[in-house]
Amino acid sequence: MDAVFFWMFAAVMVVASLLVVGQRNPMYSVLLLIVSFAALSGLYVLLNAPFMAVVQIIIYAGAIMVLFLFVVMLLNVRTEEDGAETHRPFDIGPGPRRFGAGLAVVLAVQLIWALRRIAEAPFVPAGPDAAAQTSVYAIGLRLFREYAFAFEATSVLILVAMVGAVILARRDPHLPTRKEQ
Amino acid sequence: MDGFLPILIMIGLGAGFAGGSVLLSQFLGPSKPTPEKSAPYECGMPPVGDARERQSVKFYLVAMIFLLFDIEVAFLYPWAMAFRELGAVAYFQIVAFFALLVTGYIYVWRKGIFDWSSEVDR
Amino acid sequence: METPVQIPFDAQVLDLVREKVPADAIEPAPAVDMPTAYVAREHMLAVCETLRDHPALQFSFLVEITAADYHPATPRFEVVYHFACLGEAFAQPAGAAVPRRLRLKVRVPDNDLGEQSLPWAHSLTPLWPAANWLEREVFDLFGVAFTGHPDLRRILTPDDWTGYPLRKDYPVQVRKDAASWSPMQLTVEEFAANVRATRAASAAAARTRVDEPVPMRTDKD
Amino acid sequence: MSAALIAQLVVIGFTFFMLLNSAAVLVLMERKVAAFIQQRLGPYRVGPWGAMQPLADIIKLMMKEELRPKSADTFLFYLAPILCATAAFAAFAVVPFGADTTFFGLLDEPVKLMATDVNVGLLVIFAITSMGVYGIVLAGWASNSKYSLLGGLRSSAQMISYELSYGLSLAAVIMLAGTLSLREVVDAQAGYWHLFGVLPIPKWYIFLQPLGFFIFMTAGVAETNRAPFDFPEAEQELVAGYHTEYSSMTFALFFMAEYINMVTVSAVSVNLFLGGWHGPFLPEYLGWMWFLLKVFALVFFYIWMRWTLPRYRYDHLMEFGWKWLLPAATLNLLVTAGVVIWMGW
Amino acid sequence: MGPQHPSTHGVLRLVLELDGETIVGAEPTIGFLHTGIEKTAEQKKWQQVIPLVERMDYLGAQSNSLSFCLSAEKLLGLEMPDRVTYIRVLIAELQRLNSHLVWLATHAMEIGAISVMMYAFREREQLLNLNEMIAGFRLFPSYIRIGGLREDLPRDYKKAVKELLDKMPAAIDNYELMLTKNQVWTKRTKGVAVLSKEMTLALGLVGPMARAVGINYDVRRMWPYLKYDTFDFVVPTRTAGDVFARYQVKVEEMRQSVRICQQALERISPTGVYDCGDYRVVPPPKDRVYTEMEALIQHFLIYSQGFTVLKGEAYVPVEGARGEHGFYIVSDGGNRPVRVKSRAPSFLACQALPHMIKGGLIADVIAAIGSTDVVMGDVDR
Amino acid sequence: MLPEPTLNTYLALSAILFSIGTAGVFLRRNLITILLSVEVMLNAVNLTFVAVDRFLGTVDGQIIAFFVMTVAAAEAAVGLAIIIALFRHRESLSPDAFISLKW
Amino acid sequence: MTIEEPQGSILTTSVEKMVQWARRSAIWPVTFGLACCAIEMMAMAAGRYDVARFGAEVFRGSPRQSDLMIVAGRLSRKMAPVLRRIYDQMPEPKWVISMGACASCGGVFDNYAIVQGVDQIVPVDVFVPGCPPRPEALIYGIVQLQRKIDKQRMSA
Repeated sequence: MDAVFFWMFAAVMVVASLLVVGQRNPMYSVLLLIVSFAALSGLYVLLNAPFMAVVQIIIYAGAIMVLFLFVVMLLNVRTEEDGAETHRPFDIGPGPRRFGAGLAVVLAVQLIWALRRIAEAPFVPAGPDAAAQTSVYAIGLRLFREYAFAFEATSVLILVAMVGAVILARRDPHLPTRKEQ
Repeated sequence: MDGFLPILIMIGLGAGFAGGSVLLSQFLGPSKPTPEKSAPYECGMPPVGDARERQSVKFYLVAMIFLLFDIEVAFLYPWAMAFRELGAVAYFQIVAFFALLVTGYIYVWRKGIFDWSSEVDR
Repeated sequence: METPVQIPFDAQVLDLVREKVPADAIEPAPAVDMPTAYVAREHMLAVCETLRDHPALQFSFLVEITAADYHPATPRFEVVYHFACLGEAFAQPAGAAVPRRLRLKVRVPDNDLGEQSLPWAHSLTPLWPAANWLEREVFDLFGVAFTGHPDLRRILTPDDWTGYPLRKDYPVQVRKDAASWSPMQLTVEEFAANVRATRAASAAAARTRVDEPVPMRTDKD
Repeated sequence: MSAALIAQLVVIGFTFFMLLNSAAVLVLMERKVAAFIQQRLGPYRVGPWGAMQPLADIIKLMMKEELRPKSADTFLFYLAPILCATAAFAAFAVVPFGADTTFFGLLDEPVKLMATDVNVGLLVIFAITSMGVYGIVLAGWASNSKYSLLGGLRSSAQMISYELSYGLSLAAVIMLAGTLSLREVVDAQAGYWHLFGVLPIPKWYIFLQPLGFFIFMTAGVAETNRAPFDFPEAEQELVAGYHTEYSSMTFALFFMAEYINMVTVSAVSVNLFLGGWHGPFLPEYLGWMWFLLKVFALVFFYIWMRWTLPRYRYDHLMEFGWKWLLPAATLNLLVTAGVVIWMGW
Repeated sequence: MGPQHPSTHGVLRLVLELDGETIVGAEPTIGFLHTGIEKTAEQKKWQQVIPLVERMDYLGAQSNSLSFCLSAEKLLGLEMPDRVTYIRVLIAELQRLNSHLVWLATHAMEIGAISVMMYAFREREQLLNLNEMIAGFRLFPSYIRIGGLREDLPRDYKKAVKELLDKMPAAIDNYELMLTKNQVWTKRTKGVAVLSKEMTLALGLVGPMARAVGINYDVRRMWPYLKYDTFDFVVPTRTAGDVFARYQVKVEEMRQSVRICQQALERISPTGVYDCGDYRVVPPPKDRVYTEMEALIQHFLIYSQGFTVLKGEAYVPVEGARGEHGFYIVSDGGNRPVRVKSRAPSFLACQALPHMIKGGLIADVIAAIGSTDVVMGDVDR
Repeated sequence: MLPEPTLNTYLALSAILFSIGTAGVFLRRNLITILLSVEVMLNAVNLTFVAVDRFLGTVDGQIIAFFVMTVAAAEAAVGLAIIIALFRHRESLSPDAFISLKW
Repeated sequence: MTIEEPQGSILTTSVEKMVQWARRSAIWPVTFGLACCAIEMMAMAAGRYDVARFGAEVFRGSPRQSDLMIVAGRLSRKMAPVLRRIYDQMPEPKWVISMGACASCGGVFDNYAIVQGVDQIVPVDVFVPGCPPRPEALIYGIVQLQRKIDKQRMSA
């Protein structure tokens, strides 16, 4: 049963991610990424991490993607830039870019190759510690003990992000935009 | 995780019902499209321009602040589950965490992001 | 039923107005309800300015602008203005004037500038913003053009209407196609241009604070 | 297939159909209550006491022509209402509506009266609610009409603004109950306190968390886009908001989603704050009656509010959410935590 | 931003220029209800004009006919007996009450308080019942005629009015209970669509709009007609000039109207004349028509040719529900008017809309339109 | 029957996703899509963490993944703000439009 | 839908009956008030007359969601195209009630500005006379419309 769901979610995820990258309409890109995240959340459930699964939905799909969606709507970019790319979404452009894309493929091949070399490592069946693993309680304990400092540091990150985003996104009243120039 | 299967079933039922009824209505209802019908509704006026004009950046700012606070809320849940065990230390941890966030909150407030009617930020 | 008492024109008003304009520019014409006078078309703006701003008059309330068509007669049209002074309710800082009402009329001949021309009068919009639509309505229904009006367009009838319905030679019923109507009275560009112009004007006014004289145009545009 | 599994499936199916029915019942209830408040009669011609009115509505909508603006994005245009309705249905999956039952001894093992009991149940509700935003945003975007777009953006901004307070007031209850499963939250509310040793007060969290309850309800009203926070649907300003362009069944789905969300929010708050199915006089296996009663009381409150209060202006609404509700929810949480730690509740 | 809802407040259309949600420019488009009443009135005999003018400002129908009749009577030089005058006062004030109720209903509904609308309509139905009693017609009774009234007050009319008047103060309290201290309501109305005192008068706004900025001008006080100077009432004023001030002024006016009605009711004698008795304008009583030749002829003339009105022009303002309202009429001495022009307060209020809403939010537009209480029939005529 | 997933399967899936994300970053000429591709990469990494976590029977991986999400959120907030700011000046979302450090 | 096959006929007629019943029981009007009659239309929705009894109180702002257009009041030539457009944007099946003398035939306003009868612009199902008609009359008009809907065959 789990296997069926795994392959289903994995397939959805890969296809959706591919389409995210391949879509010309950013609106659809964002929506497909949400689909991909939903599938990932399913995988987390299979991995005995229900808390991660819901947090994935709450934060990633429910908040980050809303932000993306709003930006797409605000900027009103329906499709990608005019010109050549409207005809060729995968424009293998100038040298560095082509090189980078090549590297990505190499990376994938390399990783999979490496994985094939090491021994198959089946999951231990859900033992007595599995319950502890799925519990939010355990996560809470560990998060606020061992990772207390990282947690506090996060708040600094959030603060900086908030201030930075506000400063960047607000229109400087003294600077005219390009449209008005 | 069998517990999540019913949620999936529920989603399936909901989507199936919704999609099915939309399909059924497509099939059952009459269909006489005219150019007027397929124009967007503008209170009886011919539509002017494209609706997808650029919107206020305020929406972005609100979504951004929501996102950052949402993380705070997400961090709260493990804490809320475990804080009896963790005790006062964790309480002060979370207070410190909040304090920084509140700093940002006050900054954002002072910048007038929550004042929807203000003239700035468009 | 006796003949109603005719109310004569207010002597004080007459004197004060005649300080500013030639004596023959204003000619009292008794009426049953309130003091009434004919004013020469050229002097209307000056008369109104006095009426509004003189501390003893303070006719700061423009009640109504309308017109009447006396078709076969010449001059054919009369543009009728009603004013009121509200006394204590709305007084200049120096003090209040006596509350009273006043009617002024302007005789407007038809075709005085050639066969196809519209009859015209001076616009009061620079003095009272309220005059804007009132004059547009008169223009729409009687075809009296107001020179100096910022935005003289049809207001009640559709934009592509022909003729001026309230003229006596206009039929009561015209069989017209109901769909003869364009979507907007002005295009988006015109509207934006209007807004820009208003904004620029108010900005300029705020900068200079110089009361420029109202541009008077004798020919209609 | 074991009897327990069948029972589980029966419960799921039952939940689904009850949700469908409750939407219909609520439509009628809304119209009747509105009529009552306004000293009218309300529908009474269609079926006895107007009872068939929702059925007539839905059949009529089903048989109506489906319109889609030419400039709209076809796929998203149809996806949006389906998303909305699906999210509404799915959220109820983890909401229990009665004590465990063996169906009068029919089963060996008692079955839980909820579609599923997961150990992160509350978070699932929170997660699914946050997905409901997409239906609305997409409806606005896909219609490609000014009213819809602005309506959609506003609705979604409103929903996310209130979601924070929603989540924070949930957290306060979690702290008290020490669990994320709604069923266990309800069970924690069984029994009574005895004031002065005699006066029994049910152990409901509303007495410990009055502010939390208020915040939760307010945020819930805003989440469901109901009056006085129904700005997105304010007909006077934006015609009909994000669903201006929707007709026939797609429109009905939005409508239905709104009512189901209302039921969900009421049910969740009954479970969180009002002791779920616990109540005096009735044996445990009839607890669902108490549950129903409480849910309907809350729903009635919703409807009552809608027909009594004027509508908030959008900026006031946002300011209220951010400047009052969010700080209040945070404070409530911190105070609760402090009390729990130092006074040992 | 495209055209606004043509079906919000009648058929007004506003083209808004928006910057985000803030309005930087507005252009009202009117004329969607242009009915050509003024043209039609020129084709009708004097008495026949009354039903037409009642359909202009369809919420204040009888204040239309009242001001038209007063102007025509001015031209004719008719003096009304006291009883007619007081009945007219009663009718006019009931009409004001009626109009304000509809205003309150629609205004509240547009801001979202739907139940207030239902309550206001409940009281209004009783007012309409009174109309039905006097004329068998709910909205446009055409009861006030040139030369007096159409017929005497029906039996029990005064009793019915009294019953209603006793109920009204409590009902008004009830509306206020739902709105005045309601946070949502005050937030949406206070400080919204403010006009300065100077701008208000320069735009020709009088009536409740002007009284809300502190211009204490009421035609009933300053140029009393219908012996309003003998009545005891207060002209409410506020100084804020926002939507809430207009709301307060109007609600207070409703209370004052009730007071005036009560006084008028006391002064109306149970029996007596109901017209001016000048048989050149009003038909002679039936018993004389049946018995006297001259009366018969006069009756016939009035109903076939109508009466003539002396040459001249007249404008008699009255205080309508929306401000100074009056008819400028011109007669050439014939049996039909040459020109009938209504001074429409709604028309000017409509013109003032852009000035009021500039710098506000879209949501304020609705509150602003509602507070001006424009009646499109009055605007477009 | 489909093969049971093992840790390696998860890691391979993660690798594939990561490569898709990388390719997206390099190939696309739309700043928003590039950011989206970065999100895909981050999620691939998260999957690794959680899978290994499951393998080891601990919760540390989940916590790290949680932190990654936080960083992703901050990144999205600031990144999109930069995009908005850039878009205002150039009316374009193509990275090629922003070649100078100052304008 | 032929009558030859008895079984199919029974099925289709009962389905048809149900659809007719649903349609006539849930007539949602579009808010389209023009003049004086609009006030009476509002009165019809208010407590004393309460059109909600017939399930027709759901006034929708968007024509997309409504079935009935009540043309309440005089229709000027300037408004006529707007009316037509809103009518066009309503989904099938849709009905029109012409409320009042002015909408039906121009009424007292036989002049240049008013369309002499709204049936020149849109097809009208029920004319309700009166100036303005009483709310009872309008409700009667709606009941007449319900009868009409009862007789309408489903478009196959």
